[in-house]
Amino acid sequence: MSDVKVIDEIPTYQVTLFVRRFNQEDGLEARWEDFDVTVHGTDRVLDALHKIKWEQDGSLTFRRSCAHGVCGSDAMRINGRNRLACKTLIKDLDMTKPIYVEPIKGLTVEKDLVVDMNPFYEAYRAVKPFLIASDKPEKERIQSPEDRERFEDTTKCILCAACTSSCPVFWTDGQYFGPAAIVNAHRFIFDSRDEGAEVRLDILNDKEGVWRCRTTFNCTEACPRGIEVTKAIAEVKQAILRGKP
Amino acid sequence: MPTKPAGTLYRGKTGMWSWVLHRITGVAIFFFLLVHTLDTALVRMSPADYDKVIATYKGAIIGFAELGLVAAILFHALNGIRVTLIDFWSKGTKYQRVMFWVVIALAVILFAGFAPRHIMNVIHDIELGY
Amino acid sequence: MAKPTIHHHEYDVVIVGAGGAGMRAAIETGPHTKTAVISKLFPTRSHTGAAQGGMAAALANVEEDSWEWHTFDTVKGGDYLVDQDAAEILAKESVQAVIDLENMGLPFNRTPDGKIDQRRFGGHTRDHGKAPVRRSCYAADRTGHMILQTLYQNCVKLGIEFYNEFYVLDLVMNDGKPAAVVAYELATGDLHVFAGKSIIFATGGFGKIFKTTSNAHTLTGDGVGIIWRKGLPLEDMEFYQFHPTGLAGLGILLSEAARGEGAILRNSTGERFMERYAPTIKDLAPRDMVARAMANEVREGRGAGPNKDYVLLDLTHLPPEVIDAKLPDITEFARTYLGVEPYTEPVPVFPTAHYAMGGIPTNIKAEVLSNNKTVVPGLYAAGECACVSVHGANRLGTNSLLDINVFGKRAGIYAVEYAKKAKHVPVPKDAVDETVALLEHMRNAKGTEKVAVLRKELQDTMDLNAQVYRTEESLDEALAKIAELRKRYEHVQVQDKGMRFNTDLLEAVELGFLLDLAEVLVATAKERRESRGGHFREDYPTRNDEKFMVHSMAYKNGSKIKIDWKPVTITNYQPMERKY
Amino acid sequence: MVVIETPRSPRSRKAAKFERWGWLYMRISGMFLLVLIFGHLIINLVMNGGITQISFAFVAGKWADPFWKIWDGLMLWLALIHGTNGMRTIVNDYTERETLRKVLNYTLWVVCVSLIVLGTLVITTFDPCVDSSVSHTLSVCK
Ligand SMILES: Cc1cc2nc3c(=O)[nH]c(=O)nc-3n(C[C@H](O)[C@H](O)[C@H](O)COP(=O)(O)OP(=O)(O)OC[C@H]3O[C@@H](n4cnc5c(N)ncnc54)[C@H](O)[C@@H]3O)c2cc1C
Ligand code: HEM
Ligand code: SF4
Ligand code: F3S
Ligand code: FES
Repeated sequence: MSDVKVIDEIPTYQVTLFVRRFNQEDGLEARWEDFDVTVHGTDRVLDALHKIKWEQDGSLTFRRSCAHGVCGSDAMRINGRNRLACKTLIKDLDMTKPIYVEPIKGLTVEKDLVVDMNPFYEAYRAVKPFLIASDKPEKERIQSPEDRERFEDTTKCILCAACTSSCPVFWTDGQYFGPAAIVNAHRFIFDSRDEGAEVRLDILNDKEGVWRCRTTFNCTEACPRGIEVTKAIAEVKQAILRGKP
Repeated sequence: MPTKPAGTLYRGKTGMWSWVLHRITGVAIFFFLLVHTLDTALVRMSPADYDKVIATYKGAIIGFAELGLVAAILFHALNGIRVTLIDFWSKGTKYQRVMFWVVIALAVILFAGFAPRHIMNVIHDIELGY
Repeated sequence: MAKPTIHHHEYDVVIVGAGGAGMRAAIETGPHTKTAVISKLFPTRSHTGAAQGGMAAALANVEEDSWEWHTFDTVKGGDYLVDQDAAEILAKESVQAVIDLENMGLPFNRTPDGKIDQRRFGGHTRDHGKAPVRRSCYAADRTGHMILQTLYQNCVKLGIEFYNEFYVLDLVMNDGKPAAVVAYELATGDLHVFAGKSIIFATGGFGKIFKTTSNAHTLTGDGVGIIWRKGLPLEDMEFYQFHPTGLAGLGILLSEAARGEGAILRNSTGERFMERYAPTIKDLAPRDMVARAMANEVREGRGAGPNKDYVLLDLTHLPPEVIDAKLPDITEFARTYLGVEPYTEPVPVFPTAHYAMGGIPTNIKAEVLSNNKTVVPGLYAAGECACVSVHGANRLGTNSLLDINVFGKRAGIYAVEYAKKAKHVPVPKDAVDETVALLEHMRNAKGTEKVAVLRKELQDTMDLNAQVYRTEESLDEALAKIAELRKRYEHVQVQDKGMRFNTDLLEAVELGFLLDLAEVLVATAKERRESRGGHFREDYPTRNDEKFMVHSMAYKNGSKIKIDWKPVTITNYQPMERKY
Repeated sequence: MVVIETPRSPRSRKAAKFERWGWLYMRISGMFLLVLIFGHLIINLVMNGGITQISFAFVAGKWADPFWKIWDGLMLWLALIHGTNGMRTIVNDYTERETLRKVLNYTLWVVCVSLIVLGTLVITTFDPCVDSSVSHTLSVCK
């Protein structure tokens, strides 16, 4: 066994968070509010937000559940970039400056960091994100490890919307399907067991489909699951050009 | 206190900025092309007027603006290759960032080759009294 | 404060919870009856998505296996407190459950010949304990994620109606039968009454009663708490599983799959200490044994780190390719949250509160019981909130994902059967009164106590007094603390007075459920004066089959807790000593 | 009034399947334009006197050769359609009101077609000797 890594006494830090607040009910405009919090070395932005909510201002509202990057609840814009609050360690940010936290862009803000996700889910549902297969096998369908590997990357999606809400094309008018929907279509288009590829390719060959992607890569950089989103979109474009997966 | 009134600007990386540049340069070239088609049309209507218009092109202000145009075309064209490679080459997405810097480097080199020549020409013309 | 708007809905089947169990049920009911699924989270945010290691089924795709062996392992793993008829069903129907999921599109990892691949997992053995067997069907280390996604995808396909971000806060009973549930709509603050002929609870666990836990912030045991407040019993609440390998200090889970793939637990001296505790299957012994062994190493001063308060999970001898292919997510957790590189460094781990073996008592048709035998007609429960009991005193890894699929499906099937022949139970006029009162009390309270402070004190006392090791004194201490917290909870303060997205209010409500369940857990733990599975009493360190080979049944009796016992169903396997 | 950043309008889906051709066209024409425009720039702005040489006579000289007529004609067509289609994308991105979008796109294509017609006529009917005040110096007109 190699050397035991000694995790030293965990240091604490003082940081300032600027959080973008908005609440329809108080009649005020969206605004920045600042909070000073003491955080530990292993704390994430989510912990800091909790500290604010629990100790300073209970009305601060945000979504969260798993707290370790698997449920996709807490995508938000941290220092100008989309991240999951629960996967962003504060010590990895520049703590000498205030940390800016604001809702993801392009979806209507409901309250503080909570946005209306319905348009996002709607785009997801529109690509028929489910296996379409006519055979009724008695046991499992056979699929070679290579065929399985073909769509591995896009099965990882947790529907956090970090990608779609980082996409400049999506911000413009919100009509574009967005990378997350395409990722989830990709998941099935390249599944050897699926028979619905043509339908999905047709859906994405739409005015608001893959052709609106301008390869800005914001989605790929934002994806907390490390999915190569732009690559998946490129593969779907190719498939539409070919007319088959 | 740094209370910014609106939300922050999204801090996209090279991918996003290359697109912004591509878009701006595309629009710029488009408007230039409109004008350029019209002025070239003069060769059919009135060669004398054509020469007059072209003369202004050789003036200092437009002459330098042309530098900008060439820079725009260089970037737009080279980045156009990058975009096309991202779309059609299976490793394109992987090397997109590298390709961006190659685009910038090539554009700078080509521009550096072009600019002095052009400036000399413009100055030369001005000296000739155009 | 304005009275909330109230909406009424009528469905044949109402499912509370959109995790694995809830959605698996919906897939059975949706095509046959008018179904509503109500969930406080968007379905794919449910904690089933956090499950990593796999789902057990004796497919025998990679080596010889049988459902009987699986039954035996389940019974033995559960320290014989398992209802063996239920365990048989679990094991027998496991194969179909996996095939169902595959057919729905779940991307399992494959063997070279294209079949579903399987791997080893703690407590799963061939031929009644002879050697570890490869029984866990998996998709990298995101099996739960894939299950949750696949089930949601199929619900989308079937056009199931979801009410997302609706918090169910009450079950409306009429004459001993369920009539409706009352839900609070997060977006508006409105109340909704969902009348249903069959009502299925699938609200998951309540790990948040502990401080160090692998459970989500939202796992506050609402469903179990609601049932409890209705005067229905809860079964085997003292059995709470502590998973051996949580990231030290954080509780984030590193799947047993790591050990399934060959990772080794070591103490500060580098010793593979599990060899001492379970000579045959070592690191792959059942969770309760491993967790206790780890806690013991730390107690006896062989813990690693500056405070000697954790042990180490060593993956460094595994080839990086294997780690990348089979354990990508959990190694990433180690990197992200502890800054440890698992290729080259061992990962600090310590037991983390993980899974509730107990919960709402049901029979093998997932029908909820109002005592040892009587069924509450039309009321069902499945998943972690339920206690069938297939996990007994200690759940085997990969048996829960199986449980939610097998008994989720069963709940759906029987709920449809019942809804087809039953009529709606009339919803009383005052159906929402209790909920309105609860919410308005909270919202308007001028209290001084902070929810977060109370919750933290609860969690601290639970970690200190009711965790891996328990004694009469520690449990008494916990009870006293809970009683104190209950009093203070009366004066809890909600800062957010708004209607829309008032999560402050809901956290206060959730704390109420946590307090209730913590109390039940501690009270039953106190009564069980023996050690069995996940429940270890230092003052009674051995298993006592004579007195305690029974399930506990806790009843709410005013503000007191009454504890009764229920016999264990034994078919084939007589209790023996559990040795590995 | 409340300010919400970039609210989105509800999704309205109109299937327009020619986007794919537009997309492909941008890439294919781009590759041709690369050669055409760079050639054009080198001949006109770099070789010989660069911009100083440009005059009616220079153009007339070039277009005496049908090769350059085809070159410039192709460049005209490809670039205008490429540019107009690109502008259309941009208009579609940033306009929210349907009428404005229609007006702008319509204008774009009218301008594009007019210029293509004009340009094509200029190239095809080009006669270096129209204006004797300038053309008397050209050898072709003598
Ligand atoms: C980190 C981790 C790893 C695990 N790994 C494995 C594994 O490898 N193998 C295995 O077999 N098991 C594993 N388990 C256990 C298993 O994942 C869970 O027990 C199981 O997923 C529970 O499923 P469920 O459907 O009962 O509940 P959940 O998935 O938790 O769903 C609960 C649902 O109820 C809803 N809900 C709750 N309260 C309310 C309310 N008041 N109103 C409305 N809706 C409500 C929630 O929104 C959610 O949709 C793991 C558990 C954890 C925490
Ligand atoms: C020199 C060679 C050129 C090449 C290789 C090229 C390439 C491209 C490519 C590949 C695109 C698509 C970009 C995308 O989808 O993200 C594009 C867009 C565009 N091009 Fe060009 N182009 C060239 C010249 C021109 C010219 C001459 C004009 C002006 C008339 C022009 C105007 C535009 C415009 C307006 C866009 C749209 C930009 C956007 O949507 O963001 N391009 N170009
Ligand atoms: S692709 Fe990535 S960023 Fe987009 S929704 Fe899925 S997980 Fe989130
Ligand atoms: S950010 Fe948008 S433009 Fe394409 S590459 Fe990603 S979808
Ligand atoms: S809280 Fe689940 S992803 Fe962050």
